[in-house]
Amino acid sequence: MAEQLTQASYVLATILFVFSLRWLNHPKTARRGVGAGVLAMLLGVVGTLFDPHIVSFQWIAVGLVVGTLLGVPLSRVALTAVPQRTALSHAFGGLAAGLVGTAKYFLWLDEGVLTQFRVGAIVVEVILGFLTFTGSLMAAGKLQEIIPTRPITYRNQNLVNLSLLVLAAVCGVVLVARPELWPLYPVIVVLSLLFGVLLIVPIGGADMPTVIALLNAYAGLAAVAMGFVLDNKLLITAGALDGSSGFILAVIMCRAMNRSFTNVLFGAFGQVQTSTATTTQKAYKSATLQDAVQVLENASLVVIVPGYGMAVAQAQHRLRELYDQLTKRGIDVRFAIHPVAGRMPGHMNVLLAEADIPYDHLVEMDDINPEMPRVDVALVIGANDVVNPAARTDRGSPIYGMPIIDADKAKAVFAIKRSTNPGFAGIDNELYFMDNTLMLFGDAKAVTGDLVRELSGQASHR
Amino acid sequence: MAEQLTQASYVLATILFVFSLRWLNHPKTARRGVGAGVLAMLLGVVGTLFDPHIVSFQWIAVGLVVGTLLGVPLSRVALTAVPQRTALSHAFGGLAAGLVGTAKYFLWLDEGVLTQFRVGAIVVEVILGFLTFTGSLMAAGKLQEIIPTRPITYRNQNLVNLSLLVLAAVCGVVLVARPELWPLYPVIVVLSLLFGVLLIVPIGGADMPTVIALLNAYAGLAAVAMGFVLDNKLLITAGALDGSSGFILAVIMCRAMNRSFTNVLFGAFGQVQTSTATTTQKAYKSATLQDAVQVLENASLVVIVPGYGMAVAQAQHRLRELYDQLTKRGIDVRFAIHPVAGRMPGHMNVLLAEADIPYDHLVEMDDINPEMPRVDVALVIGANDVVNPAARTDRGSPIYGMPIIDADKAKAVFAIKRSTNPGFAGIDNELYFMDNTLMLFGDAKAVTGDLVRELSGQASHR
Amino acid sequence: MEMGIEAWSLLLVFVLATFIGFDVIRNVSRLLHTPLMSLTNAISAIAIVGSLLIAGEQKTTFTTVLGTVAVAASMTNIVSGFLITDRMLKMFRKPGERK
Amino acid sequence: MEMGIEAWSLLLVFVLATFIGFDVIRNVSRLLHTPLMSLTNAISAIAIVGSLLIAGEQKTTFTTVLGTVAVAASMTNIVSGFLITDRMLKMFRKPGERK
Ligand SMILES: NC(=O)c1ccc[n+]([C@@H]2O[C@H](COP(=O)([O-])OP(=O)(O)OC[C@H]3O[C@@H](n4cnc5c(N)ncnc54)[C@H](OP(=O)(O)O)[C@@H]3O)[C@@H](O)[C@H]2O)c1
Ligand SMILES: NC(=O)c1ccc[n+]([C@@H]2O[C@H](COP(=O)([O-])OP(=O)(O)OC[C@H]3O[C@@H](n4cnc5c(N)ncnc54)[C@H](OP(=O)(O)O)[C@@H]3O)[C@@H](O)[C@H]2O)c1
Repeated sequence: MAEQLTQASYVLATILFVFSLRWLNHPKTARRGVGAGVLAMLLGVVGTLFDPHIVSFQWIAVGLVVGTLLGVPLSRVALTAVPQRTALSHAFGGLAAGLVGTAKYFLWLDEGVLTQFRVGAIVVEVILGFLTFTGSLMAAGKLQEIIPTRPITYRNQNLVNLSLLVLAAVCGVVLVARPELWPLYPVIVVLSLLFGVLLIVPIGGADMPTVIALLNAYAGLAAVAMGFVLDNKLLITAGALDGSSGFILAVIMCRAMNRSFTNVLFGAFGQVQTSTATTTQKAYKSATLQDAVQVLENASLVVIVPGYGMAVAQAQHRLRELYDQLTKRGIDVRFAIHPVAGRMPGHMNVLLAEADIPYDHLVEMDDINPEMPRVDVALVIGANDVVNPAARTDRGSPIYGMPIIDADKAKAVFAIKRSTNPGFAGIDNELYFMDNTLMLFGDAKAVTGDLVRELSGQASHR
Repeated sequence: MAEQLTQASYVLATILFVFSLRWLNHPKTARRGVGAGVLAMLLGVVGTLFDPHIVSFQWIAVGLVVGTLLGVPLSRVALTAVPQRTALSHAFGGLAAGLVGTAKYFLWLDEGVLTQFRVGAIVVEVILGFLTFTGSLMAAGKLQEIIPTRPITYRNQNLVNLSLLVLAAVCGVVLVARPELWPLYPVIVVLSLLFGVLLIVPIGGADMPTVIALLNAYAGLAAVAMGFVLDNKLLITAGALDGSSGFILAVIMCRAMNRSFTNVLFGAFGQVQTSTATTTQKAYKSATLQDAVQVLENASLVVIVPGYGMAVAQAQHRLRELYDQLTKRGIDVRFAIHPVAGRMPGHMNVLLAEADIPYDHLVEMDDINPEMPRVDVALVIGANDVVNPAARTDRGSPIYGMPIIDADKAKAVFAIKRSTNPGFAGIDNELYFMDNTLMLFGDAKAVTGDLVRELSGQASHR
Repeated sequence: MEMGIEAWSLLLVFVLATFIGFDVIRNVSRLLHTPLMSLTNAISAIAIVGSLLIAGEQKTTFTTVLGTVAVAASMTNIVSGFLITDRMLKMFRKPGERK
Repeated sequence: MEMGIEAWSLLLVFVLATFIGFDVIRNVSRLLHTPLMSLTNAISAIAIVGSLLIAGEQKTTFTTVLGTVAVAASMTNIVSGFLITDRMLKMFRKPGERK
């Protein structure tokens, strides 16, 4: 009977997990998706607790309480810290998978019931679990800037890393052949832990979002392997959903950054090419606030292009005020969202949503680009690479071929940034030198605030 | 070892079946989809032949040869006979499922290994299989017009049908409770066969396509049930793909015909409402061929709307010639395809493809409608309901709410049909009485041929 | 009616395959709905798997006859279903491609 | 390494679930990619299922300790993952809807 309940709750949980993700296809149903996910997880846990092998709930209770106590504060972090929270979470997920695999190995070793299939599954689980553990910790450290974010490289780095992984795999194969050779087990664990660290060392902090998506996939695959170890299908379905999600997000990010996929899989990326910045001093045109306000007031269609700088400056609330001021004057204002603007997928959307900007005003790149020639003012706020026309025109540019928002096609462009420094890709941006571009130098939050003050001041003058 | 091969080929076959259907999402990859399907089926068959329970291949060979001999001619039917061929095929599928279930029941009865679960699965398989068998035969008969196509109804029909099904289900439940009560088994079979016949009797021939899609779903579900009986996962995955396909196609047809879904599930449809045709004689305007040709020659954008009449008249090749004549004159010609034009989903597409019209000239309803006001001539060929503006305007009409192709919004409309008779839904069509509509009475093939001759004649005059 | 672990596993496979079916079929081009009907018709002939087992086991004459008929019926669907689908698909020309 | 029937069944489930995963994730709105990352992060905490079994079996002190740590780690992900996802999604206003 207990068996029936467990199985029924697992099947139901699988269905709910699928709906949970499916409902994320629209903001209207997305919160229902979270509900479905919670219910599915609950069913999974309760179904498992019916298992007759569970003899005591004491330590389970301890674990659940500790987890809850840790989880609640972790969910309260600032939105800017979401990437490092996610990374930390992956570390926990990897750890759990690694520990369960380890426990099972030694239990079955004692009981003499280690089959080759079981050992194979355990080895995969443990390698994936422990490399996700240390890799994610490193990623979280770099994002939080506890660990230096710049890529650390040395000669033959890829070779060293690859050898470590191959060594771990070889140990695994031997262990499958001779399951009783238990001293190999800790060797595999240590190699995996080490590999996780070394994998992240050469990758720059700014490239962490792609890495995090991949680690998400690895955590999912570790859960799948655990499912093979424990002969548990819920672990497999949920883990596979997770694995495909991480994988697809990584691919989307790569495409939007015009990186090849192998480039990601082998972790050999993130070396910021600062060298490409040409230092021939061309002329920027600066605008005064008053100029900008005047042009804005006379526009009928304004497109705001936010980027990483907007996120760093936390300028989204000021931007909202600007939006209000402009719409009050009957000006049509849209936000143009590039898929990799900022530092994680969907970064701009979350920040602008936080500032209560209705999501139907956030227009995707492909939908806004055909409109750009009709646009009176494109207001670029802390965005750089995602509006760099070199991606369209300059075959030699490292970002050539990356799809961009065609801000340069608007009738006038204002760009808010602090300096003449390049963005993530480390390259100059022709957009800033164009005839119809005016620079508004300064912090995104401050400048936007000034614009708002100027606009509202004028409003009260009337 | 044989076991390993079987299982491996089953997993591979499942993957290939999924890709087979997935590749149908574009004509470019569609033929590859057929290849994948064939390979999957081959893997399924070969994997099964490894089964150690198979002791002799003699009767298997006989079956395979007979099947091939029957199958090849069945694949050579005219395209107009595709619906009845499909129906006949479903009958064979249902029969196979029913026979296998029957064989298993009596085998296991003899061996005394009938569990409740097995009996339950067999009952579902057999009911679905046999009702699909007779139901599909009836459907094929009506489509081929061997059986009278008009709906045959009598009082309490739905009640009688439902009672039969309930009775079969009750017998099934009793059999599950007491698996050894074998005399119940033939009762279930007979009831299912009878139910299949009675299900189709009240449905008009023109409604058969929807019925066929549903029977497709039933055949798939019968295969799923067979999978539960035989503990075979390939049957389950392939059957489920099939079941969902039939189901979705039925839903699509219902939506496009503005029928409710319960309406379909309970089979209570197809009563052609000839009564609604209002007989107030309004005035049609007839055009001469010369008028029509002149207007066509001066058009710059012509949209051709084909319907069931084009299929009946086999006018697609003439239509191709017309298309050639017009494009030769630099006129932009598109085909507007309504999702339920004709009598089966995708009917127009196949016929026009047969006439070598490139598929990118076939425009879906939703894409052509916004263009209609710009269109100089809408040429309606044997279509009626799918261009009936009553669907947009007349709340009392039986087709009110059904999405249509807005031919009435074109600057001029020519309609080719044989008479003033209504179409499938049995209702008059305002379109024909409109000021800018001219009728070209006659058979679709003949009239189109005349138009082509007139056009090419004129071409040689110059 | 207690369900064994294996039965639950079959149920799970059914649920998963149905999800896939709905997703995949919804993405099939409208253009190809007629070939889709005959392709799924061919796929439903997977019932041949069960038919082969019955016909090949040769336990009793009765079941062998049923099995052989079932094999013939399924094989008919396989052959005609795939052939006619391919015949229809061959007719869909690429844009610009004319015979 | 021979695989039992059960192992093949697990493999099939993995294949099917991966198909579903790819289809479902591809349809997630771009707007919601950040919440998607934290939701799947929460879902990957399904590893709690294995952790519970180890912690509850109490076979040896060693495995109980590992199990309890694993339960705590997974539970942290569940709680923080779902909560933060919901927090983010709450911020997405319907068109026209302002606080
Ligand atoms: N979204 C993702 O998933 C993801 C993941 C990995 C990598 N990336 C990469 O990140 C880049 C994103 O492009 P992006 O255009 O959003 O950003 P970006 O190219 O990195 O440019 C950001 C700009 O913002 C300015 N800025 C920084 N802080 C500011 C502040 N407080 N106030 C005003 N301006 C400030 C900087 O110029 P100043 O220093 O002169 O102010 C900089 O030029 C792309 O290259 C993308 O490939 C994205
Ligand atoms: N496609 C599907 O999947 C499907 C399935 C089930 C039902 N249906 C239903 O079928 C209907 C399809 O609409 P439709 O507009 O294509 O067809 P329709 O409404 O049935 O009209 C066909 C018209 O063609 C004319 N016609 C018949 N033979 C002809 C010939 N040889 N030459 C010239 N004209 C001829 C008829 O008028 P004359 O007699 O005056 O010539 C008739 O008005 C819809 O009501 C739909 O709901 C479709």
